[in-house]
Amino acid sequence: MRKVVMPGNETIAHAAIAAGCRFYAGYPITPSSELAAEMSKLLPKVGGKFIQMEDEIASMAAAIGASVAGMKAMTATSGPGFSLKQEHIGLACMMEVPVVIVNVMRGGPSTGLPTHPAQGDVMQARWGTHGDHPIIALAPAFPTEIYMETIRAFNLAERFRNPVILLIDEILAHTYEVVEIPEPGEITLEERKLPPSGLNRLDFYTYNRREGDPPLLPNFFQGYNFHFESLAHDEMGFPTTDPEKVAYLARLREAKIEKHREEIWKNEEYLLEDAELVIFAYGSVARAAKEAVNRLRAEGAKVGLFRPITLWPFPEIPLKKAVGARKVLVAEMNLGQMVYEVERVLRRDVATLFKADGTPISPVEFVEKIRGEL
Amino acid sequence: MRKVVMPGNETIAHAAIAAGCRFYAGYPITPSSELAAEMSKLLPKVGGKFIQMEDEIASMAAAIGASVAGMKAMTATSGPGFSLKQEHIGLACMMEVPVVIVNVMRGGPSTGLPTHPAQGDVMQARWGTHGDHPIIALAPAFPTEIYMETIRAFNLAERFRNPVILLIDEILAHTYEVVEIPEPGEITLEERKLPPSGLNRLDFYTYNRREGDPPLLPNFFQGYNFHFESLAHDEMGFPTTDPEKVAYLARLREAKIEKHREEIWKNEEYLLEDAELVIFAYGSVARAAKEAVNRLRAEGAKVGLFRPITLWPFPEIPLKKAVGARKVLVAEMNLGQMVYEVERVLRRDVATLFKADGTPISPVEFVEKIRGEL
Amino acid sequence: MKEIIHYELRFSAIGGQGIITAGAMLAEAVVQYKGLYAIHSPRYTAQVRGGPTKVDVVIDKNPIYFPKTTDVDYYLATSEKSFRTYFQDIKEGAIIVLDSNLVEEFNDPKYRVYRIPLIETAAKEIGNVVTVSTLSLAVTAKLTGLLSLEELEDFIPKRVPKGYEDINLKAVRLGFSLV
Amino acid sequence: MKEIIHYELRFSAIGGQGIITAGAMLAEAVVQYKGLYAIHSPRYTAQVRGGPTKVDVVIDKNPIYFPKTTDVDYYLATSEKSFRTYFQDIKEGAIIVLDSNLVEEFNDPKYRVYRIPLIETAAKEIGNVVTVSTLSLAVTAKLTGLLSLEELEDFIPKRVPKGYEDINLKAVRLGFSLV
Amino acid sequence: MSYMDYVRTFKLPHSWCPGCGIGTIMQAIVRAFDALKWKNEDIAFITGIGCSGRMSTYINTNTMHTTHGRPLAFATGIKLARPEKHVVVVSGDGDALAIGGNHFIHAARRNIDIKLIIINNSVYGMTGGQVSPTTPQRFRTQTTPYGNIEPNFDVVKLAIAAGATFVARESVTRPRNLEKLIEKSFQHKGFSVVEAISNCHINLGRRNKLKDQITMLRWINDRIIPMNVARRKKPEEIKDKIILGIFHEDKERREYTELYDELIQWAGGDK
Amino acid sequence: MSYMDYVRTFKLPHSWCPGCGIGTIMQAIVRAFDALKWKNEDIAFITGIGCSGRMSTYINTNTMHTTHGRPLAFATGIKLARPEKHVVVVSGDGDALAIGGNHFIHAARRNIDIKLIIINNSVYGMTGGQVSPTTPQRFRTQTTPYGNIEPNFDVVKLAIAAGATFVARESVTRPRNLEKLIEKSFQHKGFSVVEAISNCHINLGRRNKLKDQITMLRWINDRIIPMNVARRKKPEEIKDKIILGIFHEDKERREYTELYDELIQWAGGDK
Amino acid sequence: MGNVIEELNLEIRKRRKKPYNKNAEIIINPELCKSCALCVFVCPTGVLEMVENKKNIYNYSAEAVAPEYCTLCNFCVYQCPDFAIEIKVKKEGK
Amino acid sequence: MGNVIEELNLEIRKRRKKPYNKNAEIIINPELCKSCALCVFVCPTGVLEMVENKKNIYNYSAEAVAPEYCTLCNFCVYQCPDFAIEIKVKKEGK
Ligand SMILES: Cc1ncc(C[n+]2csc(CCOP(=O)(O)OP(=O)(O)O)c2C)c(N)n1
Ligand SMILES: Cc1ncc(C[n+]2csc(CCOP(=O)(O)OP(=O)(O)O)c2C)c(N)n1
Ligand code: SF4
Ligand code: SF4
Ligand code: SF4
Ligand code: SF4
Ligand code: SF4
Ligand code: SF4
Ligand SMILES: [Mg+2]
Ligand SMILES: [Mg+2]
Repeated sequence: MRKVVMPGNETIAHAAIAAGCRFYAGYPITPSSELAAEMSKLLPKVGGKFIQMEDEIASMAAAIGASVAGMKAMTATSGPGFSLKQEHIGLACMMEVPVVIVNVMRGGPSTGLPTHPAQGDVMQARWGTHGDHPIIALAPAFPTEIYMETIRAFNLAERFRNPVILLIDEILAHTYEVVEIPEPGEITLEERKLPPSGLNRLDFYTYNRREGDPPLLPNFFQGYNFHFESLAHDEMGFPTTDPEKVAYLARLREAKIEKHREEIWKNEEYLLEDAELVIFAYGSVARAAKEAVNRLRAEGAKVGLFRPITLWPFPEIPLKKAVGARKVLVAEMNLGQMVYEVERVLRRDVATLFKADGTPISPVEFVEKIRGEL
Repeated sequence: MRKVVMPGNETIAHAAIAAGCRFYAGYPITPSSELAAEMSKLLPKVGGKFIQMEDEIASMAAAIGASVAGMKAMTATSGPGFSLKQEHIGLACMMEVPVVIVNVMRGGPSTGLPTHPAQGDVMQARWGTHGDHPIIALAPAFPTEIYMETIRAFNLAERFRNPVILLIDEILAHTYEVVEIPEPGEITLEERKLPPSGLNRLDFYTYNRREGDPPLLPNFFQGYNFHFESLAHDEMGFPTTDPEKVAYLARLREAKIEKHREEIWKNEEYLLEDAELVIFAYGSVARAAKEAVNRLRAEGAKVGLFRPITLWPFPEIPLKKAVGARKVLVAEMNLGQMVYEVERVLRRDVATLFKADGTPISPVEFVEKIRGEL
Repeated sequence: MKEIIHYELRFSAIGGQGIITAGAMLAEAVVQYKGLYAIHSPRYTAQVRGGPTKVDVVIDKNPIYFPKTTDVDYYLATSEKSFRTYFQDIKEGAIIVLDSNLVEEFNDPKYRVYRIPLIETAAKEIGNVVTVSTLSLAVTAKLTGLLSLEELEDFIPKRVPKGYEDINLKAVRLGFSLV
Repeated sequence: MKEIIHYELRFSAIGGQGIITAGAMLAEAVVQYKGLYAIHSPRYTAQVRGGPTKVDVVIDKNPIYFPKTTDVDYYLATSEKSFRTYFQDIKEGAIIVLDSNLVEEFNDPKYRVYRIPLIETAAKEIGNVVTVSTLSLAVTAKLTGLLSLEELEDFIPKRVPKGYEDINLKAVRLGFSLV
Repeated sequence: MSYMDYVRTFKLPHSWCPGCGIGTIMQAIVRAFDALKWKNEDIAFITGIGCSGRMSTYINTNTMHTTHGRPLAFATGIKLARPEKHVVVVSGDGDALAIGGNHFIHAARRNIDIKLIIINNSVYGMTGGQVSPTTPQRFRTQTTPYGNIEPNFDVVKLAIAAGATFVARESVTRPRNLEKLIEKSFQHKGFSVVEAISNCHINLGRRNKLKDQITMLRWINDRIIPMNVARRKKPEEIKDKIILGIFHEDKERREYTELYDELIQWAGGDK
Repeated sequence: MSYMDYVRTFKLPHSWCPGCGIGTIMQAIVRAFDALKWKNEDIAFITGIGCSGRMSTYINTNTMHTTHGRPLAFATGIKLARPEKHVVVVSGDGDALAIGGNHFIHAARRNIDIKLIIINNSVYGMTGGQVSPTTPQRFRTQTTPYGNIEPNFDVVKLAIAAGATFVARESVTRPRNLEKLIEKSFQHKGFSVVEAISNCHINLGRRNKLKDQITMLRWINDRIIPMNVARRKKPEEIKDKIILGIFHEDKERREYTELYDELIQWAGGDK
Repeated sequence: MGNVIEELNLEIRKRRKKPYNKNAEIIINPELCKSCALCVFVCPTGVLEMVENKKNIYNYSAEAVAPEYCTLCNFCVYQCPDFAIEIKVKKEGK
Repeated sequence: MGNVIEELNLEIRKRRKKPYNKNAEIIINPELCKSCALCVFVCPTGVLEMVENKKNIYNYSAEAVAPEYCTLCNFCVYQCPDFAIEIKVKKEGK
């Protein structure tokens, strides 16, 4: 373990390299640019490839291409670029291609507030592309966690053959903090499962599988002359409009995430045991919340924090279990997004603290809000 | 009133012309292409402009440009194109530019099932672009309603200076049906409110307004040398990062829709009075549902239908009022999307009937499902 | 004419523009002359052009809710391949009209099968194969009782392209006399 | 050295690369030599380059939750404009260090104000204006007690670009002697 | 080995209309593979969306049917990841030049070793016949009911200006020449563009008095002129002609992935 | 009237770095407005995102600050809606040629009467200095820490190949010529492109031993050569030079909105 | 297509000048042939014709009605968009 | 910038050959000047220099130290990126 002072953008880059990422395609955009800059430095040194493409659409495409050719691949962007990548995020879901997409959230909508933080893209991470599709989205909050969650993002992407979205915000991206970097031996890497060589392609029906399993697909150039398809396809990957086949693969795509959601879910429960009020917050907002919990605890107020690290699939069961019938305060750096899910899952009203003016919610704001609620 | 047999795509085109639309920019995509084709025929005849742009991004941009220059403008597309338009939908929200976007839904994700119907983009209509933004989305189900809702889409867009999304699906787009076309005198058109000429620009602070009101912005070439801005801006339209100003305009943008949602909401309640079970369905699925209600009623089963025509803002209050404590069945041609909102608003479990294989839910499937539920 | 409450028709062919038009004309005519509701939906596909295709027509006394066929009362086909491809949801007792030259033997007591050399008649007797749509429409009108000869004689000249009124009128009359 | 529980610093300047570096070095050094937690965040902006800028440093005994300054204990500024622009959230009793040549008179009994000709000293006495970052760091270390002279003498040569070790060591020592 | 080994025969018959030139062009492509004896598994064959795009279903190599307009961007990722493999892209005129125009000029600029074949049937075939950036002026399409007023791209000029290092044009009416040309382009190291003029009688021809494949091939034959013949003609004579041949071949300019390998060395990285 | 009437003086000082050429180019633009006595309210001035894009804030006409890369697409809608008005677009090299490359070539193809000025500072200024399609090879940028290996676009060639009917290049070091050239481009009916070579000493210069605006302007001055001077030189002498002047002016090709008016007549529509 | 095919067949027959006398075997795969008539159109010596064929979904199929004129030029093979034609040389004398 | 400015000022002084004797009034708006020195750089006759100015956020500002050399060429005005310079002709004889 080494301690290094780095901003979140660089942390992600270093973690990606450690996770085995060897391809990055991107297009510059504030506040994610330093991530690309760092990758452009690190990748050639390990024989990897960095390319600045002509736009975000092409970047997403190139990353998918490299992944299909066998590389762990990633791209990073911010709001406007994230919108542009949506079509190809759906493609990666459809083709079941592993890829990691980092979205460093800034104030929106549109060009918005490029140098200010926000959490306005969390629903977009789930619903931004057309059509039903499975997605995983992670939202780390602390420097070392950013490092570890980046690695987990690659692991999940490779394991489930699905795009994984890593969400941070401008504060986390730009604040230099102490990162505890584990030694290579201390981290577990998931390597892509490939069909053994020499099988008869027509036999092994690669998209076919037990419900809940990810598919076992070959890489390009592995000898299977495999077909990756953006149309609805059959179990061999070829286009079909047969409703049964269409439904079959759609179900398999959902099931691989759905059935493993307990493993994918990750959250922090902070001083929840005796809490009378539970804050629901994620990302940098959760840090202010945690600070506020400490301050309120010092005053004797029984407050705790539920901090989802996995945003999607939404942690329905852990949330329900963690909060029970207690008061809930949902805090977000937006006009209310994850609160929809919280209300839906808890089936009741919650208190809210939203802010979307380019400035973070401070611990003081939390303290005042909670004093009013208790 | 004239009766004409037309498919939904053409109905929308004719209604758009009647609504005063004089600009269309688009990029072909199944199953929306006939809408563009019809516009390319109709517009030059009324001195309007049709342009096929180089892609969907440019189409959305050109429509916004034309609107800013004073024309009622629209674009149409399907899933993949809708994903590509997201960045500029957010821009229109930010700049408060009226524009109508038609999305003819087909099977997704990705290229999916281009010639088959789906309702897989309804959440995307709300959350597809980055950052918090207000949106209106309408989902008509019947031929004459498609005509009237198209006109309403333009009216709402002009009135609130906001993009309005009109959602239909492949079935509605391609089925030739009897449309009852009202005479010009029978429809009310909302014309864009413009500041009177000759005011001092520096005085009239165009984005400034009472909370709940849409802004009173000049068109291009009207003499005000006005600035439209994609960055967060102040009340004059110039970039700002001042948190108070940012928050102020964000609140105004939300409020103009929020405060008028009762007027924007529109839904059909079919045989709800004595119903023991309420179907929640929209678009073409609601038509199968209505047929099923009739068949079940014939059997003596007490079933009704709540059919939202306005999908966004979500009809929270009407829905709650309409269903009360009764059983609810949510049916969608997707893997479950609006059901999230239904559950959230009703704060309880509902039964579901989802299908996303490219084929419609038939009345028989409804009948069987409901027999099981009753 | 028996009272129509709900009636479903399908027309199928290879290539198919003519047969799609038959469906469209039928729907328009029943709306116009009978005050019924009608819809028709041509099959859309991104696949082979010139392959099998079809059009479905639904007619109803009331506004049509579910806009798809589920129990087809009448099925007309002018090619073997298309006939087979779209032989789905055909109701027992349905009327089936097959081009006698282009569709193979089909005998099933569950249906009322008619065999008529539609395309040959259009090409040779009327003199232009494009009239097959009007011819099929007329045959359908007669067999189903959906429209009268007079109604079609009124409708067709207004509906077809200029210059084609006469041969299409001929097709209407021939169609009514064939069955 | 008094025990640090939580300490917030701000450095501001025009143009600012040097002053940003001072903040970065401070954060790194306290992590390295004191085992404290530290963060620093330079101001990001899409606006004027070469305009006023700043860096905030937060130091804490424990992992830092809220990564922003709210009560600044120490504020160093080398330009009038930047000093004014970022004069926010400064705690009562805070130490304020101002470049005596470049910032105008500022007298407020709520603060402990020091006036030092930082840039002039770097340029003239040390001989290279880029050493202003090390100089400011040293001044800060001394005034706050966050780092000792020995620690900086160890840290600085490893941290600065090759060839600049000596003048920076000079800056460290001078900084400690100035206040 | 025969060229049919590059065809997924079990997916035939393919989905193109009777007489569509795309099939003929596909044959030229697989014959070029065969002529060069490229191993199936060493080829990545990427297409966009459109009738042309459907080709990836039928080619028996590593294939990917991507999104409309973007196959070159995917191919760029693949080529960078595995520079030693052959990366071939087939794209329609709409795919390559309308929505995909930017990826086209940027791949050309980079001179990345991707072999692009543009199937130019002057229309959006798949979606029912809308105007494309190569639809002749005055032609009627689904979206130009009064005739097309938009000027065309000259694909060859654009490719050269953007930086492609092998640029050529052939016609589906000369399948043997087409094969040879494609073969030559495959042997080129760098970004190559072959524009293959094709027919869409169904969605372009029918609307413009070119009612079937034969009429349309005849029309194409009347418009084309091989470069060596054109050279002997006066400018007026060839004003409206489509010239066929190799327009540009630059063996000097360095290829992108080669340069990248050098960059890795500068960075001290092990490849 | 003076050129300052086209400036929103109440928004000054602007946000560009000291010595940034964008301000100089802006002056040339407003002087051209003034020379032609265009009415402020008859001008639509559209920009994309980038330092160059910020210009719309300061120009006292109808202005719109759009999205990165797409100003031409917005402008196309505006021009079609109001063909009688002047539509001017200012775009950075990244904006116009990287993400916006497709809109650039298509606006050129259509020959729509939009006046495009590309501020080519060879870098992404706004986002901190990443490589652009015009960054010189070997130059270091934030994303090419080992030097740029990518070849450049020749904006002039690309514009001509795509169909622009007025194509010219000038340098910020010759502001008076720049003004005249912009004025000429404004008088042209059709799609015009003026590439204005500019300096970003902050984000490109500093990384490449061109540490300040003066050093960088000197460097630019060494690289440029006016077309009439270049004509008298041997090819080797001008190999690495940036030639300035008007490269292409075609008054024959019809303008798009004019053709559209005709189309409306064909369709029997009343305009 | 009917009309075109009739005309084409007429035109094609005129191309038959002199039998070439090669032992050409012209195999047309009926599963793949889509009756586009391009082979007929391009055959320089009029070997092929379109003949009515109810089995084919397009009602026609290509047939080598005059194989003795075949020069083995393979134009038909190259042009066939459907990979439906194969030309073989019969072993001499067999 | 400091160094460059010093060097530049030295170079510039050499440009002053002969007073031009025009009644040039060179107005530099201190609110707008960003001290970029481009005016100094482009003035052919060395009229302008950068002088230290604590009030300016960049610590320097342009000043017409030798207006008598001004030829009214307006090069400085055209080059100034900040719209900070105006050149006027003083009424003769005043
Ligand atoms: C983003 C997106 N926009 C539009 C489409 C619809 N679409 C499919 S193919 C096509 C055009 C096909 O034209 P071309 O590329 O020339 O290929 P062709 O069919 O003529 O071979 C279009 C517009 C799509 N699939 N995706
Ligand atoms: C879709 C999108 N991608 C990326 C960005 C980030 N971005 C803003 S400006 C810019 C590049 C600016 O370069 P250029 O166009 O050359 O303008 P300059 O700043 O050099 O004048 C980028 C990549 C954005 N705002 N939107
Ligand atoms: S529609 Fe046109 S391009 Fe597509 S397969 Fe048919 S003929 Fe070919
Ligand atoms: S960053 Fe570069 S382009 Fe942007 S204002 Fe500064 S000098 Fe000009
Ligand atoms: S070219 Fe091929 S598909 Fe066409 S008719 Fe001949 S054999 Fe059949
Ligand atoms: S090989 Fe040549 S001669 Fe023989 S059938 Fe084919 S085209 Fe005719
Ligand atoms: S050019 Fe303008 S901004 Fe620069 S120093 Fe001179 S007056 Fe100041
Ligand atoms: S007008 Fe000419 S001579 Fe006078 S100060 Fe300006 S640049 Fe110098
Ligand atoms: Mg095409
Ligand atoms: Mg630039």
